[in-house]
Amino acid sequence: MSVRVQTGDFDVGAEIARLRQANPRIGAVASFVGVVRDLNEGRSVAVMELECYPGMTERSIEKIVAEAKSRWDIFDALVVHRIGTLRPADQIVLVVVTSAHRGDAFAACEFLMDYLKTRAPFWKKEHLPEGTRWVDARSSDDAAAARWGS
Amino acid sequence: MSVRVQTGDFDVGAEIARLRQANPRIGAVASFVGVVRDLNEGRSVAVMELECYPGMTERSIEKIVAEAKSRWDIFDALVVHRIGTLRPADQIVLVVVTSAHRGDAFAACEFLMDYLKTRAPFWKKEHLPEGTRWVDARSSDDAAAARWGS
Amino acid sequence: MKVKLLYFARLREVFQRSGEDVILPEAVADVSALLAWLRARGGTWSAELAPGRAFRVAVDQEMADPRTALHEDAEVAIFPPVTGG
Amino acid sequence: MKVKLLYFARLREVFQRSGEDVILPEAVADVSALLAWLRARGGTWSAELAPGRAFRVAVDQEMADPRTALHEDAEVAIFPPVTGG
Repeated sequence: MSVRVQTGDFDVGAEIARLRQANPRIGAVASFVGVVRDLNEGRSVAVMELECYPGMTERSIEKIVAEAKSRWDIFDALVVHRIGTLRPADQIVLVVVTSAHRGDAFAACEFLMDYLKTRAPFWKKEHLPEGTRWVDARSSDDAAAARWGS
Repeated sequence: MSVRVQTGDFDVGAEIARLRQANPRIGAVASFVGVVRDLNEGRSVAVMELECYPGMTERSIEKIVAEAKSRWDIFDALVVHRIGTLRPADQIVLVVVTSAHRGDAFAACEFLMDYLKTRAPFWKKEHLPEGTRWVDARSSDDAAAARWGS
Repeated sequence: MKVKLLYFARLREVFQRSGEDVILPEAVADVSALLAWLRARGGTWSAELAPGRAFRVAVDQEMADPRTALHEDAEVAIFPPVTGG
Repeated sequence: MKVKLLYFARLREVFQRSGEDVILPEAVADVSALLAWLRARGGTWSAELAPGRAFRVAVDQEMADPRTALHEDAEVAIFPPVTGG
């Protein structure tokens, strides 16, 4: 398991290669990259800032990964989440899950993303043309997390 | 849309970057890499050969991608599938789907993989210690495709 | 009627050919009749293409069924069930 | 009892501090009492931490509820609902 919260960017190909390394039983690698869009709820976004709770954020993600491992037959999972100032088209988050079979890899990857978007301690501030605003929690993300029945 | 069937390997990071290029509305990139395992149904696999039906294979995948685009709100999809001689840990298949939101990206990516594993014209031959064998169609993959109700 | 036949995977190996151009008698106008015509070759042809054996047929790169019609220069492929990547 | 308070995101900005070390009266032994103690500061404190406002509390980096007990050197964080990445 590997969880990192960092200001710097990440290299998807290199991260996948590292997670796959030296496990010949891996048959499936599901991954997800979240990207800053230039629009959010119809508003033009130039810059956003992501804040975390250092320590608790990492610990909460590690617990989520452990839960994914208990729910699905997966080998390993990687979560890299950026904080700090991000601009449209910047990568925000990477989740990679390895498994013998694709079903478990996809399910665990989507489960981790749903939790990251709804439960992990991150707060987002958007810089809009008329000023900055802290983003409110979104009910559609709560619904996505609720699917997993926790 | 981009569909390629090729003998050479692919670079996951470069393919994702190319698909994301110049679309600032992308918020979600779901991807899947299929890898040759050293075991299949408990048997040790040294080498496998993948055969396609040149022309029909590409066309059938293009139709599947078009169907995914009609079912989910996605921007684009890339499918790269290798043929020829492959060894354990080699990459076999890459599917990348871009969307504004993660739910559509995940669903379309998994849908495409299920079809690739069950409907697309590929045939697999395994080299086992005691000789070669053509792999039989697997009922578990049929069940995965059946979920999509086609 | 002239059609191009293609064989893939295990059937390519068993029939010892990847394809052939054949001239069909006038009565052979659909997939069902083509399969009967091929079975009449005997040997592996009648064994592999016997009713109940698992194989698929595509005409012009579209999946076909026994009633699918053939036409001049059709591309008819016969192959085992696909096994994916 | 000495505890470390941390504030994140909008609450960090409104309270104009990212954290503080406070000495609590003996009667302030759980999260509910701590919130009442902070509200007594008045101004933005009573406004932002009023019952019904959307904020969360963690004690020692675990999500807490009003009855969660405090202890010497506890790390208590108060923050808005998370908004993800």
